[in-house]
Amino acid sequence: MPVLKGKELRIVGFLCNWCSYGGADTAGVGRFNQPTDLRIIRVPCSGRIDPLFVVKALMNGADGVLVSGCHPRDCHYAEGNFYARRRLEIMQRFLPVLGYEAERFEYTWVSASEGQRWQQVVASFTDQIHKLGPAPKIIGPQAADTLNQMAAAL
Amino acid sequence: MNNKNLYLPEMATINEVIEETANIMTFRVILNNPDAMENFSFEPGQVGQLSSFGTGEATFVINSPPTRKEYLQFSVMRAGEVTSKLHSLKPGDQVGVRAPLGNYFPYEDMKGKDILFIGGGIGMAPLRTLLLYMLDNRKDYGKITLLYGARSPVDMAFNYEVSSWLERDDLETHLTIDAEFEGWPHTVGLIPNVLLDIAPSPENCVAVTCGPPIMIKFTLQALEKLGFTDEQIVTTLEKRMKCGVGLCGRCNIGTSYVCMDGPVFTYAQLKELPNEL
Amino acid sequence: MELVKYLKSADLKSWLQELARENRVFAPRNEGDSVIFAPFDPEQEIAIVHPATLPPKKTVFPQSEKLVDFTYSKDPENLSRIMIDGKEVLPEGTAVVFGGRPCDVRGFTMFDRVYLAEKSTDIYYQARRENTTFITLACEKPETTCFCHWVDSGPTDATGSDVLATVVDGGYVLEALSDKGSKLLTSTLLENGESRKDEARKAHEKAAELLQDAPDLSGAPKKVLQVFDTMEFWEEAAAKCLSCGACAYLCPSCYCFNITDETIGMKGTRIRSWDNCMSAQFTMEASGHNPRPTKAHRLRNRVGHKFSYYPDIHDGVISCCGCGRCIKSCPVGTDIREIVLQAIEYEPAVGEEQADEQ
Amino acid sequence: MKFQEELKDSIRKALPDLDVVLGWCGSFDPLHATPHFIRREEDIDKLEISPLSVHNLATYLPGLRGKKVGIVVKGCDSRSVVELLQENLINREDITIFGFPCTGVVDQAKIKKALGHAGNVRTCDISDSAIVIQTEDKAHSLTLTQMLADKCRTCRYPDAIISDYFVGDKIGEPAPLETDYAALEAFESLSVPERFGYWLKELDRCIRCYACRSACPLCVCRDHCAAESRDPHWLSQENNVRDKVMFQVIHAYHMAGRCTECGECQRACPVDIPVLMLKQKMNREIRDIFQYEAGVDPEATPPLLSFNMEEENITEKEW
Repeated sequence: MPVLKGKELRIVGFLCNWCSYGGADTAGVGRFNQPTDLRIIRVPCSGRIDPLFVVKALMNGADGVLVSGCHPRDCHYAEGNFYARRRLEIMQRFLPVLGYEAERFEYTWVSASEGQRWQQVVASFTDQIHKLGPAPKIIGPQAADTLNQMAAAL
Repeated sequence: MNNKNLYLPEMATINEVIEETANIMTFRVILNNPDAMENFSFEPGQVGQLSSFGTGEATFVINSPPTRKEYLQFSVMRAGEVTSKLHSLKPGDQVGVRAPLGNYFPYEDMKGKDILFIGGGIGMAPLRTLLLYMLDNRKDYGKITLLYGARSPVDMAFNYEVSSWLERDDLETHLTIDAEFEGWPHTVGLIPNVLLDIAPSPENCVAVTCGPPIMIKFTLQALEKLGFTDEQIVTTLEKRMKCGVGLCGRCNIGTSYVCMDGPVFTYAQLKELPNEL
Repeated sequence: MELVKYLKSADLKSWLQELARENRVFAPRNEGDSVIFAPFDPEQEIAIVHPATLPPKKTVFPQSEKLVDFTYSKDPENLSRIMIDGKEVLPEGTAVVFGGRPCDVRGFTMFDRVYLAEKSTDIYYQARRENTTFITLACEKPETTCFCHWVDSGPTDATGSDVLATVVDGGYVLEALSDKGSKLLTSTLLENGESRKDEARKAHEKAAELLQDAPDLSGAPKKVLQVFDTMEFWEEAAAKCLSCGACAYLCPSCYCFNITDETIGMKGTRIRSWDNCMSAQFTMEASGHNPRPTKAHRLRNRVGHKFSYYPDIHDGVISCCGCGRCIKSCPVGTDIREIVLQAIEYEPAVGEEQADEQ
Repeated sequence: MKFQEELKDSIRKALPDLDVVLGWCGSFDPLHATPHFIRREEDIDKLEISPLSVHNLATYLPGLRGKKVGIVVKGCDSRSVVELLQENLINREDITIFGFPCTGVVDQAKIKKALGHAGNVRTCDISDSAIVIQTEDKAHSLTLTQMLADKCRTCRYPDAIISDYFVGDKIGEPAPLETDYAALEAFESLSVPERFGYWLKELDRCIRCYACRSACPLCVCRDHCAAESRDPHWLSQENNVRDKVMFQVIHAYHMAGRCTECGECQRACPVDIPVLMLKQKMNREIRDIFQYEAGVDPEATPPLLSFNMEEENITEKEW
């Protein structure tokens, strides 16, 4: 898969230590070509992820956020990803009311052996974010653009 | 009106770090601007705001005496965010210093009098300044007695100096710990009880005390029992502070701002304040 | 050097636009259902018929402001060593605030005694205070929550203001009260106002007539301190208080603040932001000890500071300008007037008095 | 109110065994009520129940834990009590609940808008259908139903869900004046930048007093709120709209599956920011996914504290 053309966007990935981080590693070891917009933060379990991390990342300049954990029933801590699924689903549905497209955030499951699936997830999600374009920025140098855009929209 | 920026710290470099106890560290800092260091003057008992940029500021007494000017010394007990950050610093690291702030011990009025120091734990830090100052001007003062207590020998800060204090014949030093400890050659017992045992005479004497609130409470009672009047007892207070210059509004006890009108108060003054310690 | 001008209502926006060429101009406008002071925008209506929801406090004392910018850098000679450079960030430029009420602007005089004190002048505040000119609008009638006349002020008290504007038929009479104020009144849009001075005077008298009798608060400093240790008094007064910070942040004379560091990467800022004594964190010490552990203790400090401690230090001046926002906007209708009056009238129960004597 | 005297009698009967009873009484002007703490017999007479009894007194309950507390509740307030019981934040045996058939409370913001200005109210008379307000220069007659808070216009629980004393006749299931979430749905039909811009604009005037949090009956962290915490450092103290929006998201998320939409957050806001909508959005999603409603069953398990191996209403993304 070719690296996406144009400006790289900023995507934050929260990956569970036991499955998805291993899956990403497997993809790397297998030399599966992936776009490079994603920055990975390793967490113990998808259950560790406070859905507010997602919003915080978006508000601080991320264009997309991806969470990946163990497949349901495969959680290293037995139940972490079951709780995560409920919380993350709620947050995904909540995002639009804030003015973020729900598609800027996805959660999924990738096991340590699924290098191929990881490649597929990253490529597809990166593509999805590029289609949406950069998220509006509230702080930093582009904040003024947002305010202009906002003034125009209202 | 002066145009000094009240909030801009002088940048300083940590020159030496001394691990006093498991949770107390002493920092010796030197202001980066040599002129500022040269001209820095303060009085014993005054405090400073020590800051680690990115974390914040906290207030500590300058516990090196004004008579020793090669560095400024702060002893820091780990408790919150700022003190934890300070504890991670090493010699060479940068800190900010806003000092001196607040009032100081009335050392001029104490001239010619006997002095009784009663320090508990980290409360020894402010007393150290005055004690060293007095030792440097020894002839101005009468009999000096020190009662210094800590929970256990390992909780005793300034250990390295205490032995030299014990050796001096112009200073009567009593050390005490709360409970028996193997190899401890000094007194065992709570400070107020030991104080009653030593029973120093209140005549022409000023008691200077600092320590945790519970110790202060019972020490004041013991001093009263020994016949000390409220005017003869001096202590220092501590409050959460931000500005250190009487503006931010959190360290007041009624009309008194601990940062400006304190930290040093006589017991007589304390009794005048509303009860909000 | 008394300077009186007259401005036609229709010329108000043009005049503010003129002023906006050289100053940042703030005027009240509608935001949602509230009226707030915002940078003047000729496209938007100026909302001055009634007092604003928020006073113009932030024009001189911003909700947050930078004190020091700092940067980290690696020492080239010793890469493990982080150097820090701190630079002060001082406010620049001049501002004009139009449409504050007498109480709103008088609030700054409460700051002045503290922030411009000889021994500790706050140069951030000083810079803004000296570079901000207040065109204050005299009040025509009091609201139910107004009590400026209880605290030695009134609907046309221009203390702290530079120009007093009075609504008269067809426009405003503008009276300069300071050199700063006179300098603003040079526009060709302004007519000589001498002939309309009487009209303004009459409006002032009418406003004064509408006030109801004010109780005597001269005993407040002593009385409020007297109930300091009567915790039941404060517990009852604070029972319905939610311990939020609305009263303090809406208060033109509340001046407490916090200082915190915020860092992103190798850069950071030490900021000063509004803080309020109703917050538990305000006095919480790192040890876990809190000298004001409950909302009763905190409300005691808030009322005590305004009606006892501050007047004690500052020649009897009560640090409250009677704007009534803390009453009107309190989510549970806590009425500071009621608390002060109760403190003044408080008679300790007989048993308690005996206990005190013992 | 017809049952007010009956209510006073019930309180009079119960008061000897209670430290305090929470109700409402008159406030600084005739248009406002204020929470009333009844400690003594003579306090009972000041009790007034009316459409001005807007405050959700359940907010005080966790702070009074350990005391014997009586509380007068509207239907919506009782849901907060249920939720607090469900979360073990109060003890049922310490609480005595006084219910009454609530016909709705006013939205002060609507009245202010209708009057143009509400700073000089002289009298306020409320009948079953109208509010007549005399200001210094004019009498205004307002239709009560139009002045009702939005939550009352969609109310399904006018009678307290749980109570120890109930005065008056229960209303039962009323016909709502509006459908749920109509305003939310209208908002959701706006474009993405419009929605984003809306919050930046509305929250820009936030003064960070946190009245929204302090008035919330279920914001029980009180003195340990994420808003002021330095570790974790969720929010900076800077006056920027990012942190103001973020706080509202934190509040909404921490209320997920707990919020009963009593609307105190929005009512308390001194600068009238429509913060309730965020909680409504969260609630509607939770209702759609889990068919769950907070504060109706003290024994229920909240959706975020449980899971199903297979989630019926969650469709995961296919890659």
